[in-house]
Amino acid sequence: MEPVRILSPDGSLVGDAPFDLEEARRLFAAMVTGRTYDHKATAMQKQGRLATYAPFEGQEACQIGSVAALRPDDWLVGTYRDAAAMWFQGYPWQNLFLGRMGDERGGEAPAGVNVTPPSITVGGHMIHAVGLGWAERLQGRDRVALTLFGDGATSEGDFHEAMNFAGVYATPTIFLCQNNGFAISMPRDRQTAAEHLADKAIGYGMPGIQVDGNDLMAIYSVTRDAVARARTGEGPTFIEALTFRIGPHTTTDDAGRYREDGEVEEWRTRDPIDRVRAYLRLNDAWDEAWEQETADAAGDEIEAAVAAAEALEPFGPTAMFDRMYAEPTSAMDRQRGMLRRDG
Amino acid sequence: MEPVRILSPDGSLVGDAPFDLEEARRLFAAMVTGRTYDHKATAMQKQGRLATYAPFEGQEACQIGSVAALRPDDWLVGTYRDAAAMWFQGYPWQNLFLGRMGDERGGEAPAGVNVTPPSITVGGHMIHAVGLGWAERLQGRDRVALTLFGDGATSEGDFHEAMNFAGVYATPTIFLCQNNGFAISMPRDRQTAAEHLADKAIGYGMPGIQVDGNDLMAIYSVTRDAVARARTGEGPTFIEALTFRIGPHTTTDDAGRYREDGEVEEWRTRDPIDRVRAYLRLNDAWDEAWEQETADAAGDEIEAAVAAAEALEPFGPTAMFDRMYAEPTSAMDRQRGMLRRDG
Amino acid sequence: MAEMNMAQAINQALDLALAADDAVIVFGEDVGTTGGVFRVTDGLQETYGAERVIDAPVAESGIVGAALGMAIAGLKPVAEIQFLGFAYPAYDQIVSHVGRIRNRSNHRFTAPMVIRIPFGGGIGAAEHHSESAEAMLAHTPGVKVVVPSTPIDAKGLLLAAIEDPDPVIFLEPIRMYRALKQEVPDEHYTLPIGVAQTVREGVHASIVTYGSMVRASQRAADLLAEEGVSVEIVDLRTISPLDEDAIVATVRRTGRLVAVTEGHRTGNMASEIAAIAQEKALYSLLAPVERVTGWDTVVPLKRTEAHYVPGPERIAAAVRRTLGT
Amino acid sequence: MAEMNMAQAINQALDLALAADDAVIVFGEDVGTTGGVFRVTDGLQETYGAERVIDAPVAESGIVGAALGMAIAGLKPVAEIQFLGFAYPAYDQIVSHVGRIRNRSNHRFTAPMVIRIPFGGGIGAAEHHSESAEAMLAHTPGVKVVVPSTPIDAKGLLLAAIEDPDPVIFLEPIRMYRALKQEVPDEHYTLPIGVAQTVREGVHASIVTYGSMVRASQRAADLLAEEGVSVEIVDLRTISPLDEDAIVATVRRTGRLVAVTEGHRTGNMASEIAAIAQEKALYSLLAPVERVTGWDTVVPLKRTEAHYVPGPERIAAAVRRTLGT
Ligand SMILES: Cc1ncc(C[n+]2csc(CCOP(=O)(O)OP(=O)(O)O)c2C)c(N)n1
Ligand SMILES: Cc1ncc(C[n+]2csc(CCOP(=O)(O)OP(=O)(O)O)c2C)c(N)n1
Ligand SMILES: [Mg+2]
Ligand SMILES: [Mg+2]
Repeated sequence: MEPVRILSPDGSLVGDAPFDLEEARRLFAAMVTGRTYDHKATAMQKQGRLATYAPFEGQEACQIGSVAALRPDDWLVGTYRDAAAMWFQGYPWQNLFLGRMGDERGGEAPAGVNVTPPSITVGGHMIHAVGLGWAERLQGRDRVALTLFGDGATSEGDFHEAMNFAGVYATPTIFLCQNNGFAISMPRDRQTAAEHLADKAIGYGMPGIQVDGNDLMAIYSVTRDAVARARTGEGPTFIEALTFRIGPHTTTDDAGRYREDGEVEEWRTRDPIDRVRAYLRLNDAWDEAWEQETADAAGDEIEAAVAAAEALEPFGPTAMFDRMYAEPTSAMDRQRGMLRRDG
Repeated sequence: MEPVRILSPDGSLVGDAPFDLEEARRLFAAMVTGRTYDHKATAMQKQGRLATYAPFEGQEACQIGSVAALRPDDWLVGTYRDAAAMWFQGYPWQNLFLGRMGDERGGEAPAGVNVTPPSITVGGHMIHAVGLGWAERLQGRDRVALTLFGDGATSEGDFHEAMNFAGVYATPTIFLCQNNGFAISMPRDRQTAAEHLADKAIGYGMPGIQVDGNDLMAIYSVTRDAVARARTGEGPTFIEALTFRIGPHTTTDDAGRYREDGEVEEWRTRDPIDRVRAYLRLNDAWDEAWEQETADAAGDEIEAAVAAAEALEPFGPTAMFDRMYAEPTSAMDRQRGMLRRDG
Repeated sequence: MAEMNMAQAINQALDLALAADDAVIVFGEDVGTTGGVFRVTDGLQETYGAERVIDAPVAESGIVGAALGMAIAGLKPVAEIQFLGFAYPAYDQIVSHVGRIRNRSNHRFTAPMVIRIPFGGGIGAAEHHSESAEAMLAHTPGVKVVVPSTPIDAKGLLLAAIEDPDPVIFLEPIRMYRALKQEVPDEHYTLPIGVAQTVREGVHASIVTYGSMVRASQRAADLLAEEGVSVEIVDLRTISPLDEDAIVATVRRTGRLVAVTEGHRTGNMASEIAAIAQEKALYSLLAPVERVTGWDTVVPLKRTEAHYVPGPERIAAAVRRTLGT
Repeated sequence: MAEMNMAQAINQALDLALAADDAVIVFGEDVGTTGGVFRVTDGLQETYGAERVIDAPVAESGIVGAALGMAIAGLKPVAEIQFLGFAYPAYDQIVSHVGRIRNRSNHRFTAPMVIRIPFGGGIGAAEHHSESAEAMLAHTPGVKVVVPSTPIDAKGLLLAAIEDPDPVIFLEPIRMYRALKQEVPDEHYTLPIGVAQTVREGVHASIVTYGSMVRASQRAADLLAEEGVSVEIVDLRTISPLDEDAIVATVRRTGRLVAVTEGHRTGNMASEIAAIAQEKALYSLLAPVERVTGWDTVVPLKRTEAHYVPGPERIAAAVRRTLGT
């Protein structure tokens, strides 16, 4: 199996560019914004302003490239490591920060944005994407659902049930596995004896594609094809994107315990953002000033989101009783009373 | 994918017989005994002497052929529909009857017989076979574990986790799927969109083989090879046996609701017992008198088991408190007391 | 009005819901072609088609998880798990996702869905077919848990569950599917979730229970009536949220309480009922609250099951203990 | 004797068990190379090799199910689930198989295994990382459930659990991993499973609790001591089977009881404790048993968590209520 690749690490094309230079610049800027958030969040965690954070540096092409192939009303169902994808599909940075601050309001997508809150448990969310897309189809709509997950998630029983249901009911679901080499400390080759994760698709009667996960164009292009199939009723697709997380599993993880620095350095040479920059340069669509502008705009956007999140009035201690049901049940009312009584 | 076949429905060989005529006669007799049990149990259920019963008529080659490839100390981990296999690996008919009478003593395999009680939940038991074989290897023994399950079971998350663990740890496990066409009313082609169940093996990096499940020789031969691989540390194998259950799902099921009589009649022409009889005949190893003798012996064996099961003294109502732990806990003691008090 | 048993009443409720609202779908193993292992969904696929009455592969976590996705996207799925003993593989989806999506998304995404599950023993079934693990479901935040005891209640409560904006686990006592018939109104009606009902009035002692134990308790009350003991029976009908007021009120009236469930003894609903009774009505209690329950053992097979599932005799004995007789 | 925290004490217990018995193996996600997400298994793979300290794929049901198979075939696996919130996918294996194999096989096959699970809140973690669903485990037949509250107890109870012929679920309060240090004896020792311990003597009221709530209760008792109230604290140490005698004895001594757990309120261990107390000691109770618990909500995130997990103030207030002060 040869992974699909369009853009070489040096910025040259080995296939047909799936979009024009303007779009390439837009997606470049989006990846930069994503990385700016990622670095900011890591820094804030060190300062104690955020709880544990799971960095996604290195996986920006997977997240921006795939979401670029969606329609604004399509569903996105991702994980704790998919902030860039969520944002690009319409989820506010502010809410992503809020969630990491331990504030439940961070879980709310704006009206019209069909992005579910990040899945913290590994494996459980993919089946939701199956149900979402299926329900759209049963209601006569053509929205599709893209679900993101890692190499580790493919070992969970729920991955299997989700893939199988998607195959059986031909649901409009795109399964995008960001194979970043590790599940915490477990390397991909100990996660499963399958030669490629993409091989798993055959067991569900759906196409399985391996793609260079650090190649924005390749990710976009295979996702676009999968979305087209899904939208026209041809069923689900499994995409394995080969990528690497540059950072630790989370800010509490010490990645040095299970991998070599050399591996990280090696992957840095395949950086997804550098690659698009090289492409733009080769095509006279990049200059220093624009890059600076882009970085500044990203910085401003992220800082504004932090400020907004930190400025939000805290909610009261009893709000938890009002979030569980449409109308608080008698148990919620009683327990709210007890908490009020005891403070 | 062409299913492995050695013996044609007309009794002629299309491959090399994996065993001699004497062994063929022994396995023929075992299949006859299995079917005798199956018919007896169905009849007894109608008379109210057994609880719900799941007949396996039509699947005798799968069960006898696979177990014939085991060593007496190997593990067998099967389901509610695998009585013939269990018996052939050393589990007494008497206990199989007892279980269906609603008597927990039926779950006990004799010392030295490594057969677990039938799994009633679908899917959960295959992973036990992974752990069993693995533990044998870790303890320096070369026992293998054969697990039996149906086409429906392949949809459960636990199937996936079992297959994946077996692949990752290269455990000595043989996964034998008796694809009998249905999971209760769900036909195989709605159970999964995979073209063949055997295709699922590739996702776990293990060999996947499809075999004619009504061909005793083919089943024996592919299981023997898988056992040899497992025993020598080469890891697990997945075998899909194409077969058919002639009877209903259980004695409370009305199979007419979801399948055509024609399908059943069609499969009767591929009966696994008839096929071996035809082979023996062609090879002058069969006569009417021997068949009668075999049938009589089987009948006697089964009747004796019924008599023994029915003759067993019932155990007391408080026995349940003594079966839960090695030593009854304080809770068991208290509750035994309450039951005694109230009768 | 027609005489029907609980299986028929549930079938009618599903039929009405499917007819009234295109968003309602029925989803589960063998619910379609064969009408369910208990025939509760009989005929529905013929009427509403295979896109609304959907047969599922054997994968309980998948069924519940897919139903959740459907519910978020605007449908009102009524999922079925064949037996409570097969719901455990779906428990992660229930506790981690179904009961939490509203909280997690701050009300943006919700789960207007029902999970129907036959449960309980008394029919001498195989292992795993007699589970009564409702306490763990009642212990699960974000879901409601409803348990009907009669055909009339089953229909009205199921329709209420389907219309509820939050997820409802609807536990159907297997033994009651065909145990009794009632005149059930043909038309649509709902019964309130979270509200208990006094199904028998009495003055000497109270029994608080639900599901198939209501009938066992009625029989116990009949036995006791012959002895001159008048027993009040409260059918909880919903075990999450609990109608605490109804529990407290009956204890205050009679001063004696027996809580009856067939779940394993430790940590079951009877313990919760006893805890509430002593908390809110300690000084009304003339005797300790008695708990009549299943045991902390595996539900035994047919030959011993009757010693596990509480019957009228054990319940009556407990009532007598509260009376000191 | 060395000063150590609970994480270190558990590590030492595992080390001793691995050294003493070749049948013991450690098995779970990230337990090997990286020594566990809480570093509880740190260094063990280096000492005992990757065949005895085994890193697992991300599949909790698989971990528990495979461990069961191993246990049946003669090993003594000590499986780890990373957080209790990730144990739900394994619950079917626990309830349907681990807790039943002995009964199902009439003692022929057994499950001498331990499932270690960090649990509980108080560290402001992400969703699913603060679960306290021990009540559902205590409601599960055929397993024992042990919860240590100190380093000394953790070591002795874990060694007892590993040597127990039946499956033990060993719940480790996350907050206590590094919260306090004790002088822990270096050598092998065990503490009895199923036996509670009075960790503080008092005369005015009793607190029955376990795990990290023992420390919160000690602090509440300190607050109350300043008010002249003397509180007895019973640390259950095992929640299945419950040491009912210890619960009843303390109630008889003080006449007032507060049961403290951080699990969701409905159907938790506090309800069970209250039910037992009123059943066995109704006439000793000078006030209703108070239950201080988590709520029937999702455990809230960092910003509100302190209002969910019981703290010394809430516990002290409950004690005061039992005293009518
Ligand atoms: C059900 C469950 N089990 C375990 C965990 C703990 N955990 C969090 S992330 C993770 C590894 C996931 O790896 P992968 O799917 O490759 O995603 P990645 O973190 O690499 O993006 C684990 C084991 C969890 N969150 N949920
Ligand atoms: C976990 C679980 N879900 C559902 C059931 C109910 N059930 C019993 S057998 C069966 C079908 C199994 O089909 P298959 O695996 O093909 O085996 P077969 O019965 O055909 O031998 C189902 C759904 C069960 N026993 N366990
Ligand atoms: Mg990964
Ligand atoms: Mg089948």
